[in-house]
Amino acid sequence: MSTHQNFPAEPGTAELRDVYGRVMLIKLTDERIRRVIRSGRIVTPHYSPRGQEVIPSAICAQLNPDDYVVTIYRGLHDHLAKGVPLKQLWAEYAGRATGSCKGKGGPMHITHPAAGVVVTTGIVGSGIPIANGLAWASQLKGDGRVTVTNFGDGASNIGAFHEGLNLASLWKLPVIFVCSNNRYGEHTAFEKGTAVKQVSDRGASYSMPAMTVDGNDPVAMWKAANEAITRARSGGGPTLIEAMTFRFEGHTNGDDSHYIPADVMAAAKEKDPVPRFRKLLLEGGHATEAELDAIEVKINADLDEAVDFALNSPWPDAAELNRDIYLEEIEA
Amino acid sequence: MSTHQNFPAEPGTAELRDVYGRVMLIKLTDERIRRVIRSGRIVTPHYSPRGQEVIPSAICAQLNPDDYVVTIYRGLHDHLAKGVPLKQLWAEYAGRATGSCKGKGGPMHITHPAAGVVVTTGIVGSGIPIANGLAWASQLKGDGRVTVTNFGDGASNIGAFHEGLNLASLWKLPVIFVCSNNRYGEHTAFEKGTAVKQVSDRGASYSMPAMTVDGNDPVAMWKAANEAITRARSGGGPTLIEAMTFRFEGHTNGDDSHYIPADVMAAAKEKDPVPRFRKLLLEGGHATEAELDAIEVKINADLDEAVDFALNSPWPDAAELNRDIYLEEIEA
Amino acid sequence: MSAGADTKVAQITGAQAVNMALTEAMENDPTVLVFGEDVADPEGGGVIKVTQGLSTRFGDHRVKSTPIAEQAIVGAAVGAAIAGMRPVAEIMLMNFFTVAMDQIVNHAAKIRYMSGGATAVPLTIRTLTGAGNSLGGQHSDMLEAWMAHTAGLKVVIPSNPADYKGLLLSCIEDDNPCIFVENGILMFTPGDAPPPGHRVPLGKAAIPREGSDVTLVSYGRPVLDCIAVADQLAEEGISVEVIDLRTIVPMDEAAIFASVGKTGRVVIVHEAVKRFGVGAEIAARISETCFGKLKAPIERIGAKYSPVPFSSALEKDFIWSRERVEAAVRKVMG
Amino acid sequence: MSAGADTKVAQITGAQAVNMALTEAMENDPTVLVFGEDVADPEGGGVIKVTQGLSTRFGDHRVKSTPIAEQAIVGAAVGAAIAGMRPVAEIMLMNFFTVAMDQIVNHAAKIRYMSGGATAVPLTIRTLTGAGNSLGGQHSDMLEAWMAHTAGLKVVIPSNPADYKGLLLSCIEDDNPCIFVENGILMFTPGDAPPPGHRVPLGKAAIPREGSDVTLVSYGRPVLDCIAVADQLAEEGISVEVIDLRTIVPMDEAAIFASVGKTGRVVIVHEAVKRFGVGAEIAARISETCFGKLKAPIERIGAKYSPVPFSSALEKDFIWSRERVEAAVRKVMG
Ligand SMILES: Cc1ncc(C[n+]2csc(CCOP(=O)(O)OP(=O)(O)O)c2C)c(N)n1
Ligand SMILES: Cc1ncc(C[n+]2csc(CCOP(=O)(O)OP(=O)(O)O)c2C)c(N)n1
Ligand SMILES: [Mg+2]
Ligand SMILES: [Mg+2]
Repeated sequence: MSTHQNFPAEPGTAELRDVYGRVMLIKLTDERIRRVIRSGRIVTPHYSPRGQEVIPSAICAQLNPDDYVVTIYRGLHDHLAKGVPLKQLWAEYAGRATGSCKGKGGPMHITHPAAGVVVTTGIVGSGIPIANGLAWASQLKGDGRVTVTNFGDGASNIGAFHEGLNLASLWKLPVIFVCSNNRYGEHTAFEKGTAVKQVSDRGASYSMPAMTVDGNDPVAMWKAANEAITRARSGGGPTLIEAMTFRFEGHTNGDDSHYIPADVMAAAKEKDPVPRFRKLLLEGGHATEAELDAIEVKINADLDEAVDFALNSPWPDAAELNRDIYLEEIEA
Repeated sequence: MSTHQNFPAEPGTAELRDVYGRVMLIKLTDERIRRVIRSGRIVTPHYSPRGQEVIPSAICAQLNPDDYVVTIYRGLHDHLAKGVPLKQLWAEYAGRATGSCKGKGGPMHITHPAAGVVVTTGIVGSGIPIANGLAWASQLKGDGRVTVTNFGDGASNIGAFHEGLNLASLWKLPVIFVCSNNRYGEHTAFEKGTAVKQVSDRGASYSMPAMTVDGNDPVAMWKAANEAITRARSGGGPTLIEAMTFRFEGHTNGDDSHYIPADVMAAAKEKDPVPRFRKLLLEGGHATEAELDAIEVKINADLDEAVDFALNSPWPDAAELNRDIYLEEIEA
Repeated sequence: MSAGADTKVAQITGAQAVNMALTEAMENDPTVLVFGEDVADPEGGGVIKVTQGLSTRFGDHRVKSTPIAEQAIVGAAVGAAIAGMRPVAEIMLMNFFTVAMDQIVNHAAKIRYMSGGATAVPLTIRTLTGAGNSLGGQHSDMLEAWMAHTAGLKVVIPSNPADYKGLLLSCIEDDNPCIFVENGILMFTPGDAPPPGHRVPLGKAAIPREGSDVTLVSYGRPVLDCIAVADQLAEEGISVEVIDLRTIVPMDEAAIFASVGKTGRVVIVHEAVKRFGVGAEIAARISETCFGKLKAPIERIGAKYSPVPFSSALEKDFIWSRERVEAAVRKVMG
Repeated sequence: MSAGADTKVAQITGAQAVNMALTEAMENDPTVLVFGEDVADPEGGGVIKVTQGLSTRFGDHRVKSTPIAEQAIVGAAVGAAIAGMRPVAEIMLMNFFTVAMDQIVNHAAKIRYMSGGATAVPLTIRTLTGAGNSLGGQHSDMLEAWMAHTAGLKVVIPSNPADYKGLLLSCIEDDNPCIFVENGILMFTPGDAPPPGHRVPLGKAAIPREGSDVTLVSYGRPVLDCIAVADQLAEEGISVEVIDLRTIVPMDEAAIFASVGKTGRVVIVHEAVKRFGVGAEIAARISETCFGKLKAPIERIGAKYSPVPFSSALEKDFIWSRERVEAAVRKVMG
């Protein structure tokens, strides 16, 4: 039974520091992953969440470990914000037996039930109907859990989005649909793929409360998440949150964002949520420079350890080819 | 090149008589089909459009023969309103070689390009994306054609609806989405499957002009169709029309509508569009009793002939099993 | 199953067997959920009444009618299964799998593997299909070959009411995702009712007729014709063994190879399109394993390489027939 | 294709070949349309730049980037084809077929038949897939067996740049719906450029190596390893014939049976999962037709019965390998 921790509707110092810690963990981990991939020590696709760190951080700081998170290929920020341990995450990126999925799934399918991360999908939109099933189970069991499912702006144009939001509303499921609107789906600009001004305008199609929020603003993002979580936990049904943001490092590794006009990218980078958040903490007296620097030092040390752990972990044994296909081992 | 016939925004006597002729053709054909099926002379699924006759009649009276219609298993009204010849239609119901699809498709897949009926699908929602392709071809060729695609209220909850309307709006396609809201999808009431009050409310998700209209009112239906056709032909893009109606004969043959409360059915039948239309013609001085009776006599004679033609037509030859799978005949 | 028993054993249809299995499963295990289009009692308990009574008995929280949205249906099953439930989702007709293939193939089938066993998806998808009713090209397809090609799924296609019940219960109780394919004619065909508590294990073929000259391998509705042909040819002294596979995945290879070891002659019969169908895999495996033991080329009977025709005149020649089975048996007999 | 020619013949990759074919097709026929996610030049002409230059040259009315909506993409192709266009739709990766199967299978494949020939759907769907790049369970699947089981589609899987170009042009010009499967590694692998105007007919296998001891039947990327094994074993005096099917449907049975008639020994190699894969159908047909001519059981090599693993350590053992092909050839040689 998930305890109803009561999080304040507006974040205070403790809450903001919590969120910031998650943001910094995401940013530094992403930067390290990109560096290690460039060095050739790990071969994997990677979809950088650089620029979108605040969104899951503000949400997950208000979730219990047993609340469910469903996410997508661009899921690193969600995984870390929800508490997937660094070592197992890194080992999965490295395809090792010690990874959270024994190396079988890879970064696009990170799963860590203890942290509530139960589905990471590589198919656009497909996490949405699955999130409904998780939430329905919670509703039936009365376990008080909330399910959060993350996806992009482009995903709002695929059938699964429509089917999923309609069902969630009909069944009043305790689920939160978080659309990170980073203005691009692969190389296609929002306007070229989406025939509506804001994704949140689509909530009306499902009689679902919906809001657009600055996903780079930790206070706004906290408040939006608080409202949606409170609604879901109290039986009020689903919410659609459209969090406006941007991605700074292209769609996937190797993508130089050449299709994004330079001025658009520059304007977006000016709104980089991380320095903005740091400034907010310092100016609001929530933390000192030294404290914030210490956070980074600690994370970097953890990353050193995790990278080391991953790269020195064994590869999965060939016998694994026959396991986890079914419950029973088979001769595959 | 489709000629731009100019139909008046409001129907006059000639227009109403035209629409009524189509309505009566649909009603009498449907009744005859159900009778012939009950008699055992034809074995086929049949999805009666009884109660929904006015919708396609008011639309198709304003279309050219080369305008495209895409419809569904419950498509008899659309086929007839758009001009599929009775004999070939009946022969297809009877599975004969002389049918519009040589007996290969059956009623769920009636196709008659000369009448503009190019797709009839048995999969809920699937005609919508196909209609976009037809309309896109017209846009590219500049042939001035309009594509009308018909579907039910239940179909507004499936992914293809969402994907299709979004694309049509983005590409400003000359297509009209006609949702016949008969309050049920198979045995499920509208409210239980659809998390929005009116299907037309979903137009906003695609920045698409949308309207709800009394589909049993020939004047209202005419005006709605006129507006949408004018918009499509003039390059103004798609329209979503939600036509409110009811089906009186269950989902398919054998369905006794036991899941519809008696008072709901009774109230709906009081709004039966056919007697209402007859009354309108008589009271408005558009036609005399004798004229209207003569229409029925003529249709019944045509039906006698068509049934006769169908039931005396040859069955498809076994060689047909190898044909029309590919352009080339194969050894199937 | 034995002839002459029909005076003693109660008769039920496939549809009744499914209803009994669902009822029993829901009684035994509160995590079993049933949902799909029109399945609850306000909607008549299914358009052919297969789920009638369940929502009244077990509550409309466990038995739910859904919107027409197969991705939402299978997705909800995947999620609920991950969260520890045992969902039984209904996809009204197998052709509608085509709009839910992503959830079935990319998710239900793969999630255990992709998570390295951290999560599991013990769901069952029931569906109905089959030719012979003039339902045409989009309402009759047998798509089990697609399912069988997808590792991670179990695929079950029963041929009689007792197996409908026993196999469906085994699917629901299995810890893996199972596809359970019902036939539009068998659902209305009576047969012996199984005893209470009856289970049929997944992966175990039945041998409704033993024989020594020819092996007939089949599953689903054609099994009935295989049995009829075996009985008929027995009178001529041709001894036909009929293997009813019951589950396509896992497949009871041992039963097939043992039989072929005896007979050396094989006819495979299924309703699905022959080319690239399940019969190809069975034939390939037999040829590989029983090489040198075969006295004649394997005969495969399946539907023609075509969409399902509407006209009954064409549909009857599109699928297998008793005559074709008989002719194939005579052919391999040489 | 002949060795030693590489000094004279220009080299192009699979991706360049596809781009050339699309350019030529659009030049030749104004009804050819190209669309899919990110395909137009403002979006970079495709995420791996396969369609680069097309929208600039032929206009953004004929070359369009689409929303992420595969049902909308294939549906638009179906409709445009019915209206007389020749759409070439791109589904970015073959796994995304799973969200568009209804349009592909129930509509593109069946509309000609269901309309009794009144309408036709001359579309081409291009897609990319294949293992070997650590893309994991949802980005690497080979699903051609599903397509081949569906009557009405033609299914094309080339192995070299010249065939990429020649076969894609044939698909676009064909009056039937064609599925054209590109490989994520071959798209970047150079090979001989074909002469201008080059076409490869659908349904005609290539025989890149002639031989008399063993027949290797393959298609797509494994063909390269089959050729390598043939060349290597030639040095030992084992004469291996390599058949590159190029099209799965229609299949060049004549070429296969002629070769098996010579060799009596067969190894089938494909990238897709072995069980219920295309190789089963090939093996079944050979066993049926060449019964008595086979000197050893047919060997089938395909991927393991599993989702595609992410870790390179597992992925390399999941699919075929040159070593496995060589071992199988030695095995059938006895
Ligand atoms: C069904 C499907 N179609 C296409 C793709 C390829 N694809 C992967 S990510 C992506 C863009 C998604 O954009 P968006 O939803 O905005 O999320 P973002 O990547 O921007 O976070 C596409 C098209 C896919 N994975 N699944
Ligand atoms: C994808 C799909 N799912 C389910 C069905 C089964 N089915 C046929 S008609 C129907 C109801 C459709 O309701 P609606 O869209 O309101 O149209 P109506 O039949 O009322 O005209 C259903 C569920 C189908 N044909 N296709
Ligand atoms: Mg995006
Ligand atoms: Mg309806």
